[in-house]
Amino acid sequence: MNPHLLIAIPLAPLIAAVIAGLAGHRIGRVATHTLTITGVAIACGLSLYVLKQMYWGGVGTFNGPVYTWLVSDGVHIQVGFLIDRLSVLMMSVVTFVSLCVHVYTIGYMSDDPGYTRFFSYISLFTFAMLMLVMANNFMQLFFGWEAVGMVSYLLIGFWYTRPSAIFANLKAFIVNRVGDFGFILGIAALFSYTHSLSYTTAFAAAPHIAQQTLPVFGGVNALTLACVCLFIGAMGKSAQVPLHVWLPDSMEGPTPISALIHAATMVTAGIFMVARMSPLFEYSNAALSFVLVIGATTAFFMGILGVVNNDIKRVIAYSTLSQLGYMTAALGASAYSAAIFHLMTHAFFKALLFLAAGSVIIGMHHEQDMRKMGGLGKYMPITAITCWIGGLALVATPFFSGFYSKDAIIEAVGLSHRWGSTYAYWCVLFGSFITSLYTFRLLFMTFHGEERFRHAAAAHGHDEHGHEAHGAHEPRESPLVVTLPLIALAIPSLVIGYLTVGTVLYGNYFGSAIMVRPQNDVLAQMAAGYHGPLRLALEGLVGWPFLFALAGFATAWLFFLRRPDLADAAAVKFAWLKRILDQKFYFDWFNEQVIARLGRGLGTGLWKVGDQGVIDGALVNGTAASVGWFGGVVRRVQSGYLYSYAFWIVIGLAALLGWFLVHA
Amino acid sequence: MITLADLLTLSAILFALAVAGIFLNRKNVILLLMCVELLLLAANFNFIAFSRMLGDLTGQVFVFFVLTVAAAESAIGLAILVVLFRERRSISVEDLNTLKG
Amino acid sequence: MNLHSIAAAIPEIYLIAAICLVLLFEAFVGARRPGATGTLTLLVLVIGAALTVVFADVTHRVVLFDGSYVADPLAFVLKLAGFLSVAVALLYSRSYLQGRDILKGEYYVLALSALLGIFVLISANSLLTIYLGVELLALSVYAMVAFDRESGVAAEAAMKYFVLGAIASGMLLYGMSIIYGLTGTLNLDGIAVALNAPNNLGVILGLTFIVVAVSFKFGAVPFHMWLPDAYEGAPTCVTLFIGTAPKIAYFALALRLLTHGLAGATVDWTRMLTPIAVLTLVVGNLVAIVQSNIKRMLAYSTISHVGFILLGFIAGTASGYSAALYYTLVYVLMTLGSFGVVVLASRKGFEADRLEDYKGLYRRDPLLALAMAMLMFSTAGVPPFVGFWAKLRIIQALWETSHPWLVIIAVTMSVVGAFYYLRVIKLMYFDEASASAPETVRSFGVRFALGLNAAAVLVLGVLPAPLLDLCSRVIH
Amino acid sequence: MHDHLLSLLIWLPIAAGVVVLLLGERNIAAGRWLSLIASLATLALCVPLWRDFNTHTAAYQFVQKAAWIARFHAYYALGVDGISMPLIVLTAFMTIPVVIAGWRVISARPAQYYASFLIMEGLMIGVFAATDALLFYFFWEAMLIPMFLIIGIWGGPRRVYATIKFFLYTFLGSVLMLAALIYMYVKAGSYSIAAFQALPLTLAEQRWIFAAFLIAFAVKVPMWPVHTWLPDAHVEAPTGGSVILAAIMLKMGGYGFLRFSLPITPDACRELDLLIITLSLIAVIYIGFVAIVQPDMKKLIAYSSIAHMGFVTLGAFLVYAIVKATASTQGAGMGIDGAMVQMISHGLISGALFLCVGVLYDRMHTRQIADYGGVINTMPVFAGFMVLFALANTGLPGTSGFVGEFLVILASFKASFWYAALAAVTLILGASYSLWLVKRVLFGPVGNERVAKLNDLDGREFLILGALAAVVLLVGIWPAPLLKVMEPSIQHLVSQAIATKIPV
Repeated sequence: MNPHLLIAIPLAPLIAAVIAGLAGHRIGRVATHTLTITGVAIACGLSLYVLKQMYWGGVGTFNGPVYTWLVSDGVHIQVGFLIDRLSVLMMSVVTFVSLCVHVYTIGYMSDDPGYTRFFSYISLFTFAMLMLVMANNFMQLFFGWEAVGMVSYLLIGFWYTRPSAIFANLKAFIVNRVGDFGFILGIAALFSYTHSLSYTTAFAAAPHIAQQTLPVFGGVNALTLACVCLFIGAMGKSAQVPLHVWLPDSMEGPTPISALIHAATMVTAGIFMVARMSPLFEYSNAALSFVLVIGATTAFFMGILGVVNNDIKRVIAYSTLSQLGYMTAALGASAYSAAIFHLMTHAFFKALLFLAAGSVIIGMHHEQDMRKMGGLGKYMPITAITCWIGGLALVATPFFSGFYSKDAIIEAVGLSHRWGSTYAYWCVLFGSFITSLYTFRLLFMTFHGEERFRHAAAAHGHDEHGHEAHGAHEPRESPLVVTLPLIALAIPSLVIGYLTVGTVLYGNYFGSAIMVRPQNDVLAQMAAGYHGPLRLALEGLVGWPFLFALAGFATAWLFFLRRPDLADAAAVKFAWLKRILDQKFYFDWFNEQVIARLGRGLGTGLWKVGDQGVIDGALVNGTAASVGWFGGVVRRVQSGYLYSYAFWIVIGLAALLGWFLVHA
Repeated sequence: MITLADLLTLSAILFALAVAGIFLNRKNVILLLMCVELLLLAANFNFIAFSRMLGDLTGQVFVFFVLTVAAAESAIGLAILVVLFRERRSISVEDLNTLKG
Repeated sequence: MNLHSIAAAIPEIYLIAAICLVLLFEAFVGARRPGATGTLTLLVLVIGAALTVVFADVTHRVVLFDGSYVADPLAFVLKLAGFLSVAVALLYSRSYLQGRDILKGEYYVLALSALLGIFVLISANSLLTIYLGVELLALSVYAMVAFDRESGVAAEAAMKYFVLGAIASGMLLYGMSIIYGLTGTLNLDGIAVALNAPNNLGVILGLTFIVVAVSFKFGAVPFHMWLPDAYEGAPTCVTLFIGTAPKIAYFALALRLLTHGLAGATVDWTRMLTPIAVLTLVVGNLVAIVQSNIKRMLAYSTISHVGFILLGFIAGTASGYSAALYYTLVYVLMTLGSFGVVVLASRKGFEADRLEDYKGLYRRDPLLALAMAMLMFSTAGVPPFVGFWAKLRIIQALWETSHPWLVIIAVTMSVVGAFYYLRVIKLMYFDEASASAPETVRSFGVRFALGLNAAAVLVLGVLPAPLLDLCSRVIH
Repeated sequence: MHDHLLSLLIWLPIAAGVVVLLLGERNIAAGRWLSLIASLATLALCVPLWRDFNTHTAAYQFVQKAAWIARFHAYYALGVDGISMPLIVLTAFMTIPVVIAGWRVISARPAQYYASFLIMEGLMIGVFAATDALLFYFFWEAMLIPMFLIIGIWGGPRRVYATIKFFLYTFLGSVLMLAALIYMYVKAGSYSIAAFQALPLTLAEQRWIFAAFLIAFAVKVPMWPVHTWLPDAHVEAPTGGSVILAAIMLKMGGYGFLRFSLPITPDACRELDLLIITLSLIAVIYIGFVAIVQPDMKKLIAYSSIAHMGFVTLGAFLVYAIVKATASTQGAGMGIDGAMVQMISHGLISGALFLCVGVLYDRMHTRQIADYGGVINTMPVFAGFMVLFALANTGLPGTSGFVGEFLVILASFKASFWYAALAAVTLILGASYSLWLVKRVLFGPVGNERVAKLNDLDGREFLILGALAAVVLLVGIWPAPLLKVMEPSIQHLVSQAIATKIPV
């Protein structure tokens, strides 16, 4: 494969981003968005071309350097690409979603003063994400890893005058850094054994490292430690419990961001990374169990939070969390393909849901509270329909794309015999009930039932850019630039699963890109019982997950459409539960009240007591003071009286005489 | 018969007296000048004693020089004393303590 | 003995003649033309320096006057230094004396006789000459301290200095008498031959008195107490004088008496000097910190420098002595400058002797401030100024003789010392000028001399080789 | 030309400084331009230095040797290797922003201001270029004088306390080093650093010398617990002073460790490496926490400097820990590489951050974070730069800040998991204090009417920050050339550091 072509993929958006960033306000809005969209379009086109080449063209894996970043102590650290079916799939998804978002942004941000800046950010993000995905070594992986974090920091804080936004972006960055702390340790651990940062070396050395023991915590398996550390990084990026806290807040960013970064791409970096590292994880059951439990926990408990939230975007955010949990659980069950498959389908329908939500928000003049919506269906038909499609995909309705991926995950987890898999199975199973509960709650509260926006008190626009919002005024369907991407995303959300499940999941699409040891290969067992998508869907209609989903639908219908009062009654009855849920299991409370406060307290203590008190006060200035004091004392000996002067002379003389005559 | 030891002891006593006089006396500066003379005399005694013991005259020559210098010294001393008295209207050692610390 | 054979003694002989000349000149002309004597004296000094270069530049050791007088390269260097420093001191003093109408010829006569004393000490080779040198120098200096008859503190200072000095010379004499008794000769060469019995009670007895006397003259703790009072009480120009040239003489005293005459007892006197030197370093620096009068502060700083010079002797090697010599010369150069600044900054009624008087000096007189800053940094031993090399040489000598603790004490104390030198710079540069500070002295010649003085501190600091070489060459 | 290149680098700025001083305050316009030209010329002289530098040898290059004090075998000997050359270039580079930054801002005694900085530039280059220990010390100490005056004359309200503290702290360290140097001269009979490195020393001697060096360099770096002079000095110093202090002076400590401690007292280092590593890690974590709560921008950056320099000392002394842990020197060089890159990068970033603070200070005359807020609304371009530098300060990949930390962490894991873990905490702490600063100063609604009146960067400031940003990114994206320059020297250093000097 032609490396220049590959280089062009990340470079196109980068160049566009740089130009848009430095000269955007000069060349104007149209030029800016044309430029950036072209950039991403090139990247997308090329990615799809490469995908085609690799899948149909039979082109093999490409693994080569671009340039040498540095040589230290004989270690060549290079920037290079590893293009195989895994990375090319990710590239295609990333660039496609990114392209949609670019287009969508034209409409969504049309009246935002930061228009050009925004385009430069999202193009830059595309570049960073591509670098991450295409990396063939840990340094570049870490570069992309941090770079996407940095851009998301900028994007969440895009409306930098909003206190909530700049709080959220700082929180996001720092929580991610906690993950990266583990990530870099994992990289260092692998490096210390392989003395190289390239994937191939590390993968080759995995069996060897698995034999090593590190003398920490009373001796742990080196590979387990490395993998757990790497996964901690993934927990940060992919918002797994307990490092998930940043994701809901990140909804402070403009909706396209929520769609692009916090649904489709960035948050999936962790999933991708673990899949990419499958040759390592496969050799450490302990690490995989850890992954499995964390994932399942996230899938279930974060879903629950989606049920009580009223902010349309946050509900989707929590659903994202729970879906990421599903992917992680799949990874933990060694069903990497399933995870990636779900990642792909989820990218489409979750982006769709976000953009739909964004469309609703536009329609409601930047009102995000679902309690002030309802019955929008007949005003915004396209939005409603596409949103329904997304929702159905999310709840894994057979034939919809989500079904194929999610069902596979649940089954895979069920089949897994790894430590913790039973717990994980129940989590993901009940998870599907929760999923459909919050999904249909969202759909009902938004598009159906009574039109609460009419008597909503003058709702305040969340975005301070130039709207004064009118409470009671008919929402209108969004412009074409907004709806077009919806449609564009709705189609794959509908069909992509059906089309690709055979190849991606059961057709050994990934080949060598993902490595699964036979004893862990649950998907292989499932593949045995696979007879085409249609059959699968029909079986799914009577599968437990779907029944749970139906139950969820019914509950949602009853509580939020038929008898909303019941919901309120339940809220009163289970007040304690509601409090816990409103407090999001007290994670934020703990971080802010305990950890952050502890950190600041420690800092202040060390500063005031340690630095100013002990070191400066006692030691430094203390020494100076005592020297001065001593000087003052000695000074008093010089009394000014002749006889005392003479006396001292005699003392001196006597002392010398005495001492030396005695010692002679 | 007077031995060298006796002479040395005597000069030592003189020396001690002089020194003691200097830092025991708190009254009069003139006393200090006298003690200084005594000090020199003690040294002279040594020189003479030794030169006699050694049978070498240079020691006694030295003494002549010392006496001359001593005269000059007391001259200077008294001159300073006069200036001091003119300024302070007192020659008490106790009052010589404006410079200290 | 013909003239040629005593050529080496020309400086002293010339100086005696010159003193008489100046005395006569003052008697007949001075009264009518105040200041003329000063000019004449400067002339005398310049000619003297020239004569010294011509006649006294001996290549080898020359002993004259029945062994009681010695001329050697060291003596030559020291005498030149003496001429130079006295000339500079008198140059700086002039305006000061004028301002307080005590510009009298006697001052110059006393200065010259003090210089004569210094020379006698430098060339002394017998206990007798040493004693005479010491007394000649001391008596002239007592008189100079009391020179301002209107000043009570001066009289007090003089009286203290006189009495204590007399005690010291008494002790010197007593020590000498014992040494004489033990060796039977006054001649240092003779003593050096006769006396090499370390740990001999008699020797130690005599030695102790001599060490005390020498320490007193240097101003080493605990025999230093005269020094701050004399420095503070004396008129600044006299402080300038007694702070500089006599130190050369006392260095010579120590060198001739201890390292030559009493070489046999080196072990003993180095051991005696060690505690004295340490005390001197510590007390000098610590007490200097708490001073508010700059003359007194510089006095204590002098004491601390004396500590360093003694360390050079403690090393007990040629390298150590040459380090001490270098330190002495550098010290004299820096002290000339720093007290010169004090002299130039003062006016009648404004002695400029309190530290506050230097607030914002930079604004009032940049040149003076710059010179003072350079001198202070140099005195603190910061490169690129010459003071650094002085300390370096001492530390080197101490390492060569492996005295680790003395090294550590020395360097630590030099840090303590840096503080009060920095404080002067801080006052001059960082603080705002206090009101009602009078104009500094503006006469070009003096300021030019001071500028040269400061420049020398820098130049000798950047290119230290020549002076270092010289000091190592003249001592072996 | 090449045999006098280093001399030129040293004396050109000094001469220019003296001329500026002589020109005086009256014709300051000429003085300004002269200073700018001189600093640019100095940087221009670095071009041949870099271009003609032979990257295949560890030997000193561009050497020049002349008798200085023949009797004591002290020579005016200059030369650079891969360790000192980049630092010289850094020095020459960082002086230019200082000169430009002071252009319109310094109104009091500007001639002396420029003179001090130019003279200091020459002296600092001298420190890095000297291959004779005495000459090294000569420059090392002389450098204190201009900095003392800069802080004292153009500093803030507590400048006197700060500058005297700075001077005495560093002076104490230096004199002990001087004692050690003279001791080795007495043993080796020469002041040449190479001779010291070759001089066999017993373990006891090495311990003492190591201690003396440690005090000297630890104060300069500065390492915990002798760091307290730095925050005071930084807070009180004028912008230019802080820039030079952070960008160059701190590096001299690290340079000293690499040039003196490791090669001259390898056995003592091997014995005491745990001490240094512990202090470095304390610096990273303890100081990191302290930095978070600083209410004063400069103080915050000062503390972050201490934390970052912790990586330098850590990287330098990992050699021994790695050899002990893995019985091989693989990765040892990486630690030192990391230390060196960290020094260069920190020079650029902290300098840039102090310039940013200066930009704000010139407009608002306060450094208190509380007095700001929402600056981005009125100074978007400036905000862009400051965010970039803040992110670089958090060690973001793609900026120079990442390279050094990354290499050090990689190397430290070879030594011990815990070293790596504790060092990596900087990812979290660094992000916390840097970005919290950004949040409170730049973001948010306009803080107060004074912020509302701010006007964005002028061309002069844009030029400075732009240039720095370019270099920061360049080093971050393509550090290879920098590493290439150092590699031979660092390999040589490693071989010296692991050899024993104890005479058998």
